[in-house]
Amino acid sequence: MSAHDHHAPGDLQMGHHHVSSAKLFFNVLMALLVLTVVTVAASRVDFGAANMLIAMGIASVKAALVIAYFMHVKWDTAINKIVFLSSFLFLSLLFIFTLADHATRRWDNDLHTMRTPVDKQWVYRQHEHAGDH
Amino acid sequence: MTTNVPVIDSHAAAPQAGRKNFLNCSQGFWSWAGTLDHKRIGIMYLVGVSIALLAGGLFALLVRLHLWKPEGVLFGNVEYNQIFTLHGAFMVFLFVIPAIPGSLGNIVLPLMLGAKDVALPRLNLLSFYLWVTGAVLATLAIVLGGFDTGWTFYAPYSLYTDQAVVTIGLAVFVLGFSSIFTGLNFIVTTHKLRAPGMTWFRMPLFVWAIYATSILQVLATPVLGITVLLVAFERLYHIGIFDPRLGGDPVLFEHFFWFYSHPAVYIMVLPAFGIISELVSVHSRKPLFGYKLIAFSSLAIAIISFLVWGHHMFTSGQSTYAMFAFSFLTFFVAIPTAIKEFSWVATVWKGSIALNSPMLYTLAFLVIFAIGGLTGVILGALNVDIHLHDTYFVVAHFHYVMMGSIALAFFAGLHHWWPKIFGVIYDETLAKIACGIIFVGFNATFIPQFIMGSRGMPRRYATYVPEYEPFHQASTVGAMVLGGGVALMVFYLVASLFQRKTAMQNQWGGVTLDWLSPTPPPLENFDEPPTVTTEVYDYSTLDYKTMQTPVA
Amino acid sequence: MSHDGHHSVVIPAPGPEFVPHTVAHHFDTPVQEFQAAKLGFWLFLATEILLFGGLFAAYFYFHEAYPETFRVGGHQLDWRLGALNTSVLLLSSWTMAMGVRSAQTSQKQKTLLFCGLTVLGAVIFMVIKFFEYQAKNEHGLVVFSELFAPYDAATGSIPWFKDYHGVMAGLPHGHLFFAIYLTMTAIHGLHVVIGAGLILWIMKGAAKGRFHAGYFLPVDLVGLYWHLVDLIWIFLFPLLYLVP
Amino acid sequence: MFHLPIQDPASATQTPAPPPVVDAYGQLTKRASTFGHVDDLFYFTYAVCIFFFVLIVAVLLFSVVKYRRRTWDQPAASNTTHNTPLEVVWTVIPLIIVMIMFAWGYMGARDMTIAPIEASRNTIKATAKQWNWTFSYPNDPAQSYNEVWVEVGRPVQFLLESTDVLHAFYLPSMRVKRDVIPGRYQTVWFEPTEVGEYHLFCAEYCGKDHSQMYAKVHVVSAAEYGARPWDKWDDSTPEAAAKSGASLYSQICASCHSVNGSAGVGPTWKGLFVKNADGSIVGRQREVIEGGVRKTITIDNDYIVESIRKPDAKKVAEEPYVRNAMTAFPDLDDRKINGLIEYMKSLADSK
Repeated sequence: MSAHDHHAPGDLQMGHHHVSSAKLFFNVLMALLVLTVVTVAASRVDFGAANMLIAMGIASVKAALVIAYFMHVKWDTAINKIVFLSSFLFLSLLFIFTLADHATRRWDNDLHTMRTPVDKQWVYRQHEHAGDH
Repeated sequence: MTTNVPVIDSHAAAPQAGRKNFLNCSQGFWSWAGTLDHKRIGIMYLVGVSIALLAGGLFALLVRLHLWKPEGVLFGNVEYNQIFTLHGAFMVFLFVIPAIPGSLGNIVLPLMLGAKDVALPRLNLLSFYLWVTGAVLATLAIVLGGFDTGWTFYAPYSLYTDQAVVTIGLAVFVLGFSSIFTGLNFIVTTHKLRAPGMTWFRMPLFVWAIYATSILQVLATPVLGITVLLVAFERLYHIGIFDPRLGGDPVLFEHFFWFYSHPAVYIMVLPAFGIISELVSVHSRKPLFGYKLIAFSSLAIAIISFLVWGHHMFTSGQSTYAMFAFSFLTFFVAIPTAIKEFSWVATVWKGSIALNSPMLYTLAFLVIFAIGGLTGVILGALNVDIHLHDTYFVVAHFHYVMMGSIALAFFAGLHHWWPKIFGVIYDETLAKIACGIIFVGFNATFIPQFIMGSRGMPRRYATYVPEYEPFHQASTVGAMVLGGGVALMVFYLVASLFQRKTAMQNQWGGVTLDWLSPTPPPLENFDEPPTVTTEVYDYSTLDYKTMQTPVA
Repeated sequence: MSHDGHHSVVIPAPGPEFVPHTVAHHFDTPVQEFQAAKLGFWLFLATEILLFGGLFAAYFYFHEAYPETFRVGGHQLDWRLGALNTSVLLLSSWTMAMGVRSAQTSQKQKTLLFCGLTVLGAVIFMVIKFFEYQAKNEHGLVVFSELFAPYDAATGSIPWFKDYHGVMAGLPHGHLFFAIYLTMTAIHGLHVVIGAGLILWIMKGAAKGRFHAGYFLPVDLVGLYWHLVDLIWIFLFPLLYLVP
Repeated sequence: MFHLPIQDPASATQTPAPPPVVDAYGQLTKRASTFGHVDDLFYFTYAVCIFFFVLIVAVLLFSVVKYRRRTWDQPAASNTTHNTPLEVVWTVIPLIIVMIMFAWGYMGARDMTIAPIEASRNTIKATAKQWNWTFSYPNDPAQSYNEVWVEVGRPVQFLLESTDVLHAFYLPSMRVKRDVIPGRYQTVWFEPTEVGEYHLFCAEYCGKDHSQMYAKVHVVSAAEYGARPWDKWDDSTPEAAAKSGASLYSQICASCHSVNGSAGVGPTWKGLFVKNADGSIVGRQREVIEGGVRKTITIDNDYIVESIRKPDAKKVAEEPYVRNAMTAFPDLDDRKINGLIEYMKSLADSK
């Protein structure tokens, strides 16, 4: 990312590239397949609320393997790493704020339902709304 | 600052007559429609966004005329709702977002970096044609009966209304990708195509601003894309994630929408900040005060803008905890913005202030943006926003930012780089008059809206209670004046292309690389690839002769 | 287009079966061209992540809101087909990585072979997907022939969802899981098809000998795209088939 | 003139509330609730803004006059590029000011969000639909449309529900606003401090007649409130009920249903009933679609009640009514529906 990239020696290659060995790729593939078996196996057992965490944890490890080795990020330039990883960072902002709003709304509702005896007061609310199930 | 020895030499010599530049190097329709040259693409963008501006402006005038009387003058309610939606959608998606990056950014950014072109010229042309496709689809949506959802497409109304929402959704999706590709291109260009010696802190602030904008375009716009797609899918096969009848949550739509559309406000305004930073410096002939702080404040605004979208939803029924976080973070945007305004004012202080038309537009910007920014602080306070949300106060506030600041900065930049791009100069007297008319008309339009907004006039009203009539009438008169000023500006700018009054090589005495390339620039921008050896905005390097040498 | 200051850089071909590559006129060096294109492509992939991110956010939001609907809905999907498809995509990701490696080492035949296998993986994936969709169609969970039929406000029922009184009876908004499943897998499937098309285009270039150790940029970029498609599926599989 | 839905069943026309008085500073309308912190913070922020605005403009004007370029090649009077103490000052001082505004604003918003127990015990339900408001009072069968009464000096909470799209409950004089979201209850509370009539606007865009979704708020004394001023429904005789029904029709039905036979969004009410020679009024036959099945029914009271409360159950088998969806009025009470039926019957022609 420095301004001196242009001064790279006038070689007629695309610069130095890491060429991974076929063995490495094969090992990564095996790891991914094993993790797939693990995640299926883990889903047969009920860990309660941790189900989602476990599944997402295994998926993240698999994703990290694909990103680091298949996508070559491990040997890529700093700026390319920053770009790709920052997309996950900003995505997490969307997740965090949206889901946090949803989760904390319940606390608000607790506050309100405690204070607002909703259904007792309107004797004329006899009919369900059309479209309700 | 930047010394490009060969270029300076060529200025010293008598200019060759009939020099080839990007405008006259080739002719014919396809030499434009199929061009990969960033300057020609920029000019095509300029034409496109100007048409969108005039169309959006026409819709605005119709809105204002309709509101002359409390019961409305021109339309029925449905037609009025369509017209204000068209005004918003055209202005936001077809004008404000692409205007500065697409036209001036495209033309000036590679020049400022000392590059031959943007990094990905084919993608650049694709961006433009995506913009055209979006514009055609938006027009098609009008032909198909129009759309009346407001530019925000709030669910569930946008899911139920019997209008061309899918078509305009598709238009927005396509325009989104046009915007993404422009931003992507500029990021790559800034990283990879800087001239030798052009370090990050020698980049002009316009480049910094466009760079920050591009980050937002790339990271925020995809979420808008998926949001409008989901709205279209809801209408087509009833997913049910936004439709409360089917278990969906309309507030989720608002989250998705504002995750993009708040950063979008900065996609719109950051390039304007960049233009003003350049112009304040050049026309005060003084290095920009607090260069690094302004550069970092652009990035800070870009990052913080991702954290504050909930301030559009203070009354929407999100949780009080979310309101707390969003309001707290919102106030932090005020700081980098205030830094910028103060730094511009400090740059003017003890400068050598040329009162030419670009500087007049810039000064008008500084005053109007001060109002736009400060009223934003009023709206950031939670309890006050509960009263002012969705009233004309908000309308006036964002018009002070969108129209008053961004469009004025766009006009200022246009006047500034006009002689650079076309090698001709417009009628300076008319330009000053037009600037005055626009300034007066603008304030006359929107100050009454602040007042009636703080007294409770809700926005998007086709009719209103009679007590607001005087304010609406004042606003309508102001809008007519404003429209007249813009019409005058368009007139003399277009006329200058026919009068062909020759501009100078370096019309305003700029010292950034864009002014050191030949005027108008040749196809690959520089006769010799430039090398940068001095700091940015160093006016001791200004070669005064170039201000007196007419273009060839 | 030529200009006095302009010099075209040409990367020579490593052998007779390859063709040389001319660097675009506005770049000074091949390194600059490679890095610029690659940075641009990474930025594009970032936008793809955020585009899918919106869908994932919606998934988590409603998983939170209607956990039972998602639990029962998830059991209607066949995890064996999902796991099979996951393996197919992982294998195709591996063949793609090997394809890029072959291009980097100027092995023309191997490049063509591995790219071809990757396309085969894409085809198998889509065929399995087709059978999966067909099963949903038969069970009345997603009836494709009525996908775009109008919503019936009177009964509040969605035309493509026939299972209000079947396995999803009594659950709040039973269609929601299948709507999200359909939207996410269909958009992912579209990416698979686009990716396969891009790989075919790469194979055409490779057959002409355009890609070799000196110039393999397009193979590299399409490879990245294909891995992204795999990456998204890695998350989709447990979310849709296993976790609920 | 500005068109408003008619509020008062007793009279044919209704004007909006009188323009509110402007407060002492001349910017906001005079406040009529206890939420003084809104005005206080507004004017505090306003003053800060004016201070900074005047400062900026003064420096600009001074510079433009003093440092104007007099010769074209005049250099700048100074080439300062930065001044760290100054930059720190203009970063820190605004930061402190906005943090004060944040804390002040949040405390105010919390006050406005969480209703005190007295307000919860005095809860009125406001039902928003395109494009009118219905108000239901606690333990009271009568409802009011586009007009609501609250008692001065007594905290009141509104429970907000929407039957179709987003709306917003906005009372400028009380400084309160809350979006009304379909599928979910929202609440808002305030304590009115001044007797009078005030505007209630819909502040979230909700379609065609968004701007006419207006209601008048009457803040009245305890004595007046005790007289249940919202209960004006006169159905002492069939003629009186038909008259009340007619005015209700003009408030909430007339935008879609005509009474003169002309086509609208919904079918006309003309000719629903016919008058026999002996003076008895009977319903006509009508083709409807129920659950996808086409059938012929005779129009009667039950059919009309169902059509109002669950309009999609039986759809008139005729274009465009078979496609158009009517807003349901599940809360409309029996007396009101009877009034409407009496009105429909009064439209009956002789055979």
